[in-house]
Amino acid sequence: MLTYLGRRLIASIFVILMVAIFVFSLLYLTPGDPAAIIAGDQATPEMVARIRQSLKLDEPYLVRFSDWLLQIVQGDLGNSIYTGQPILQQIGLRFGPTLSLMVVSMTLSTLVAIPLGIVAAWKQNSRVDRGLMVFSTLGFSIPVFVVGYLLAYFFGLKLKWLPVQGYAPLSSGLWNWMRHLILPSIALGSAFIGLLARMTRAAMLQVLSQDYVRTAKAKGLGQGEILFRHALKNAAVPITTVVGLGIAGLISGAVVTESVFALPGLGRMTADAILRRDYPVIQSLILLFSLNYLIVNLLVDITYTFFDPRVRY
Amino acid sequence: MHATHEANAQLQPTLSIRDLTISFRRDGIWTPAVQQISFNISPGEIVALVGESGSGKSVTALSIAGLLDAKVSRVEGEIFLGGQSLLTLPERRMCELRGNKIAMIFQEPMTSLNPVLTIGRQISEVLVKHRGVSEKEALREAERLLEQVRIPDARSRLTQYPHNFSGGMRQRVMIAMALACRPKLLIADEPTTALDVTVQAQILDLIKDLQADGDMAVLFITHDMGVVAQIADRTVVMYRGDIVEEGATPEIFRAPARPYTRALLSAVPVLGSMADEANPRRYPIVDPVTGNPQPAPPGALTVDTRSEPLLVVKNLTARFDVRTGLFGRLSGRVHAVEDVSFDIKVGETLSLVGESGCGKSTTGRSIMRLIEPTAGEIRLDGQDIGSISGAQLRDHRRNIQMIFQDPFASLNPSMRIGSAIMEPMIIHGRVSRTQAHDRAVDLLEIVGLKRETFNRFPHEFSGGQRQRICIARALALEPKLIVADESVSALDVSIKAQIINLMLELQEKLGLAYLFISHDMAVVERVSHRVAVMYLGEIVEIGPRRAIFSNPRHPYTRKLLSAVPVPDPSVRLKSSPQGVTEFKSPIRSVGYKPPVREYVQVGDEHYVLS
Amino acid sequence: MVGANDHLSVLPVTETGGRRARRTFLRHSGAVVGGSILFIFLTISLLAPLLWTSDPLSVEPMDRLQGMSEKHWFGTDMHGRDLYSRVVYGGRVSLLVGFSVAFLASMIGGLIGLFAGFIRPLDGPLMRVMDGFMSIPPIMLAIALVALTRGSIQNVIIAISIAEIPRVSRLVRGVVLTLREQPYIEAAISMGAGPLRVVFRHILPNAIGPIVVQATFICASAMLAEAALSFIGAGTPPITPSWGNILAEGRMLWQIHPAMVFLPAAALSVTVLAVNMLGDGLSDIFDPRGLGKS
Amino acid sequence: MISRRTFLQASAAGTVFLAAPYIARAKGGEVLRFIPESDLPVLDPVFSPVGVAQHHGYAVFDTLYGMDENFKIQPQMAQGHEVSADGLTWTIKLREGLLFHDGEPVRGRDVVASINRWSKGDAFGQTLFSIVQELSAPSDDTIVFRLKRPFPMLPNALGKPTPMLPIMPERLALTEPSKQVAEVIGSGPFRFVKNEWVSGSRVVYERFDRYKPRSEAGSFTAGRKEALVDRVEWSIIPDSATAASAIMAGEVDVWHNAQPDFIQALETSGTVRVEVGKISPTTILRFNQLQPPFNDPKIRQAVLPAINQADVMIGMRGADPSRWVTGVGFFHPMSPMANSAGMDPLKGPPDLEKARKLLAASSYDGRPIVILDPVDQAHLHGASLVIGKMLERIGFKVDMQTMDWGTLVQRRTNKGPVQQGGWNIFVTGLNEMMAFDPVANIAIRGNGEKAYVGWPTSQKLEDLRDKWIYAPDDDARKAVAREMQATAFEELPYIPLGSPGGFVAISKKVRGFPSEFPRFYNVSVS
Repeated sequence: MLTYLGRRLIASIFVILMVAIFVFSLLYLTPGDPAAIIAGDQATPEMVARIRQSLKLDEPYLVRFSDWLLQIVQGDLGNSIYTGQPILQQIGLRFGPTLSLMVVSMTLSTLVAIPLGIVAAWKQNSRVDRGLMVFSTLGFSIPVFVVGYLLAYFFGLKLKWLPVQGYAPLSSGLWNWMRHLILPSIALGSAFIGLLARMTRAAMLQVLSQDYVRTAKAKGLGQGEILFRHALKNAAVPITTVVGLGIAGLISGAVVTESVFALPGLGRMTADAILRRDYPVIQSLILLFSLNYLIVNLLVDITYTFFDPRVRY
Repeated sequence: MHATHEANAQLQPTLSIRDLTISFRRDGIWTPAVQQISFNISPGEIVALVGESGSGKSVTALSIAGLLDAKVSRVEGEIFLGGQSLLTLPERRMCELRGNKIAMIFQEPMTSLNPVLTIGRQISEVLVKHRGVSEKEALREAERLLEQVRIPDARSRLTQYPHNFSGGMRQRVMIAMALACRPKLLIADEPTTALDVTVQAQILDLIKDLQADGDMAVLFITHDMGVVAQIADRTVVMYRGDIVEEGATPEIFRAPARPYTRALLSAVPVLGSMADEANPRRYPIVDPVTGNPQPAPPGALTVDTRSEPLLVVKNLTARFDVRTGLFGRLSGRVHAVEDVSFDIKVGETLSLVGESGCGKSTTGRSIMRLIEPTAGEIRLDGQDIGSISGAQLRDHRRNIQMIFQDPFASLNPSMRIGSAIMEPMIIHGRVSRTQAHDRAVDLLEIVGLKRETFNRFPHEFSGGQRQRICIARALALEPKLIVADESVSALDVSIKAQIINLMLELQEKLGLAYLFISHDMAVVERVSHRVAVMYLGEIVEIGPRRAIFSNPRHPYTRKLLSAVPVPDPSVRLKSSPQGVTEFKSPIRSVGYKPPVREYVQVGDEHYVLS
Repeated sequence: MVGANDHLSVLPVTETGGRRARRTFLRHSGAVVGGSILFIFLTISLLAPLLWTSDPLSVEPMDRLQGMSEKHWFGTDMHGRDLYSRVVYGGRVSLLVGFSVAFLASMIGGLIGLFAGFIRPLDGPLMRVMDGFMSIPPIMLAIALVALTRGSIQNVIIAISIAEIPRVSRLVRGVVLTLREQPYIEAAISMGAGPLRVVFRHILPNAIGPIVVQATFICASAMLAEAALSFIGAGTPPITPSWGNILAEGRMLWQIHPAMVFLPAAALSVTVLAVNMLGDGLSDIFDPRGLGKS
Repeated sequence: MISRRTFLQASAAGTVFLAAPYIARAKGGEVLRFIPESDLPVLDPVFSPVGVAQHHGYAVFDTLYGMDENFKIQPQMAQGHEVSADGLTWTIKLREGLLFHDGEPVRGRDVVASINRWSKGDAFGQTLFSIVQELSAPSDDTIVFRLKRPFPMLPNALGKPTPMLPIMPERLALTEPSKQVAEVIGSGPFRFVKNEWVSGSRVVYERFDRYKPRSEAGSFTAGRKEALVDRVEWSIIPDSATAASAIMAGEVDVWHNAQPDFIQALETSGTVRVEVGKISPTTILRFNQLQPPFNDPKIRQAVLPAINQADVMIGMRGADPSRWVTGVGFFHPMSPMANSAGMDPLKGPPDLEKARKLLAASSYDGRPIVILDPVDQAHLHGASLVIGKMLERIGFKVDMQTMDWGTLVQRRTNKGPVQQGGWNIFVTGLNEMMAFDPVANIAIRGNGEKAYVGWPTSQKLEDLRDKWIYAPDDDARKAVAREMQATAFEELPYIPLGSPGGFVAISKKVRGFPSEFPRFYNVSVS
């Protein structure tokens, strides 16, 4: 196992480095001047020049890139051009909402999608199957923010069951925390449920056509035992792979959901940073998301050993 | 053992099937697969259900156990298990019978066990389900069952997973699982087809011993007449959904009444039947409808002994590295082929025979340069083809072609068969497109297919027809040598005979040389001039076919020949004493130096490894 | 000659591959429904000028945010532009983005996948690069590319394609690796076929199925991505209407003027649903093993 | 890899998200929950003149002088001032008992350092300090200006609302203006709560109990400034639909710069009232006067008759006239300096015929003119579309280039020709107080390359500006303003397009919240 981790670590470092180079060069080569944005609309040219100079925006590419890389290695992500605050501390403050949103929407969608997929596979080509699949494809087809607005309008404004926007941290009470996350998680999860249900169905169908399922039937086992004890454990590997890949997609959805429900998360922070050309923040956040993606997929690969004894690292 | 079961015959039969009809729905139209068949099995009796693919034997077995998909299949008629009608039972009651009163074992041991559950769990769950015993008790019983099916140190194997077991071992686990609840009826659907001949013999013995203890009835489904002869008390012959003949096995073999049965028996290669034949000889083809045999012309001498040998292989070695660890450190090597040497003359057929994993395929693929051999010299027609590469290697490929085992996967599904045959000619660009087209049409006819099928796709042909197309493709470049890697083992008996006849005929007409790779001794006896027996990557014995088959000198060769089931009920092999032979793997440590081997000459061109 | 008397196993010669595909397609109701809805939207977009539409760009500040009326069937948006014309013309950009992203991503992703799958030494580095792209959340990548270059339809298409390429290349690589082991590839090699011929004559035709299936799913997700980008403010320039940017522009007012949001949203969702159902249909025909669904 | 210290800091910060920033909510006491018009990136009103930074500034910092509703300058932290006979020496005494949030008393040298820091960035400050001989703090409660020539507008400079002159402790005021101050310590009625600040999401202020308000009645930024609520919480909600739902659901109390289209929905909800700000921004059409065609005044003049301020306002805010003001000149109608000089072309319906004739007669050669159109700023985008169509009607070839605001702000600094990414026209807005007097209005300047983008050159406008500054009294200043507007209508540094109303949605529970230029003192929540 350790050797496998070692190899994956080396590969991940290479990937992160490549992402860093890509993002840095992308930002370096593009128009848009953060100093002008900070100075605001009515600033005079000298004011803009002064800010630009103080942010060292005019130095050559290699100098800025090596400075930044050196900083990263020492764990100092530098300061945001726009707010001047240390980025690491900013991330610390806005980490909570995104993590909570991801966790809740991920659990919600897996708890809904996987049984959906199993039932659809079990009753293949029946009306139930086709109905479930069209429903899940529908969830997949409606833009996340339209779902968000509808939910906020009916459950927030009209029925007042749940708050329309805002975030309350875990420390302010579990229900208070949960209350603010239900609607955004449903909105964000709606896209992922469709994908995960369809993939679960495909994986289960593949497994149910295997010989050992026929052997299980020949042993007189009931549908339940066959589906959950024999089939699901074999389908677990492809399903967890989709969950791993889904993380990147979820973060994208989070950007939109955080805007609609005004959650102070990293998704919105990245979108704002990009629109405001806040280079250090963009770079740090995209690196963070890449690291997160690699870690999640590493964990997913490790779970394979629990599901499938043949997988040895 | 026979006396008792005669007595039981008058008693109520364990299984009785009356007017069973099974049909399947495809695109809305129902097509019958089995029409009004009836037969009985009495307690303690082994009945063989034999027939070629498409005869409906497997479907019949599945219908008895109620495993057919209700949405696409329809089962009419009656099936009685000890007086109880099965077809009228609701699914819930049927579940109680399956694994309890009726048990089944299947053909593919490698995929019939759940890869992610332990062996102990998969056996004990039957007992927990049908006998309501506790998990612990069930596991203890499972251990006893494993010992009963002769699996060594059963206790430690309980917690292991299927991938830690060999094919033979897994089939034993399947049997243990089936017999856990002492079923009244055991249905065995081609249980030994996928196994090596030595392992097959042990499994057949095991089934006979276990069945002899109690009065369990066995329905044994197979297409191998040799197995039928070895194991079945009575035989039922099926052809295209009907029962053409039924009776005690000895009568069926001695005097087959129906023409199809005769055709079937004549197509079965009987070991030793070529003892007095000098050259390979084609099978006598019996017309299944009329039943009159069409005698095969005598085997012509095709070997050109005067000129230099066509293919010379010296000290061929092929090893695969096994890498583990952080930086892929070398931790061992698979010695697939070890210091193999032989040669083939023009027009001669040399067979490489041995059990799976003995290195025969690797040898063939090394000669074809589909894999890079570690060492050794390969010369074809005097030219060294072992070390050339790139364009030179591609150009040389004209002289040596290959036919593969699986007819369904050796043709590009998205390419019409005409262009598949023309492909080699176009690649080498020797001839114009129209010339290639005409030659392809001729080749189609040479291999016995109609020219109108030129523009059809592979999925529209049967297994036998596809193998003919592959042969046509192999002949396109007029090769001197064809490597046939298990090219007939995936075919039905009668089709196998026709393809063999085609290959022999082509050898006579075109002077082709064959390197025939197979695990089926009877077919090897039919086609080869010389035979090389391989075991764990080495040739243990090589010599003329008659010498090898009539007086085998190496113990492994003798063991191999003795395990082949003889399609004659009177010649029943006594159960082999060695019991269970676990397959030894050719993986060696990094520094392993194979011992230098000596070959002793024991006859004209007949050598044995000392 | 040995008579072809292997009548024992001659199967009735069924219809050719093409007809078989069409028959399964027609039987798959989802695909038929999906295909026809998509066809309807395609024709509507193409025939936009003829469908009583007025200039979708003409600004009439006076009649801003009007409801349904004789002159404006769907009412007007916040700049007084006719909403009916904008939704009809909007289809053009959305479908253009969808199909061109699907095409671009499949071509480039396909090539990368082919080379990674077939040329062993290239596999490691190429896949690490793809991992890199895949680890960046698609919308971030798109926002960064679009916001930092001038907002235009081409840039949106390029941005979304770059975000989709890794997915295709991973799929194609998987398909090539499985096809490589097939005997007919070994047969081609043993005939003396060079690597290029093996890849493009033997592997690619059999990999087309899963690629086409994946392309339909990418087309669907590209249209959604375009809407999400417009929502964030980095999508196609609102001057030329697309369902995405009409939706995004009108989102603030949906409680007051729901038509502005629900009409484009309905059009977008139904089309995306249609494309997904078409994808399911194609998948049953071309790609029974469901490889294209990743 | 990551140094231990930063790692601990990060993990500490990580756990913080679980606890600290939101604990205050549990403390109870009246809370005013406010949605600002945009995110508050900068906490230092001197570093950036942007609106939200000024609103933040007035909550946390106090000023020497303030401006009342009638735009008169009144003493705030200053007790009063004496001016020497020759008008060259100003002595300003501070009120006693003024304390900073960190408990330190406010001393003269803090005020001097604050004024020095402010003067480097502010236009009015730079003009003032060009004639300041010396600024000193002889004692803790007095500061003395010694000028080279009389400067009657001194209190106006120190007391004008935007950009404000925040008084902060000397140790902070010594930070040079191009860097933000490290801490937010002022002497205003509210204290900034740093550990609850989440940039881009939440800003929190608490009442500063030891603040001494003046006795006079509160009026704009002058007089009594009392914190009537315990806490003020800004929550930044970028999405207007969500903001509207939030205030209607009672989750928020005030929504500044509410989206006009929501007004009808907000009012029908019954829990919210919407007020229109009297002092509202002015929308202007800015020419690039370095590049053809608008470097030729005749072509600029040709555009003037075609302008219909009502059309542009409808394009921005919709047809309801209560949402905007037209007939706006170079000075906002509310400003004392407003006058009717040169306003005739803007009165009455636009004269497209005259414009076409003037254009045909001019040197315009038909080349396309580039309009920068910021699509992510809905109101400016609407105005640009109207202007584009109007210019096409009178014969211009128009190339509308759409982009996001970030790109526009950068593109407009390009002085080059259109082929190398230059521009001709863009529409923007001067914030509330800018169009009030010639000094605050940076767009009316004529100092060429050093002026605000567009770079008009007009020595006459520059001289009139100085004349206004040194004018002895209000009447003199009004006369100069009239002359300035007449000249501006000839030189056309820009064309005023009207004044779109700023809206504030206020929950009925809140009393005393101003309808423009948000201030949090003298506001109570029932």
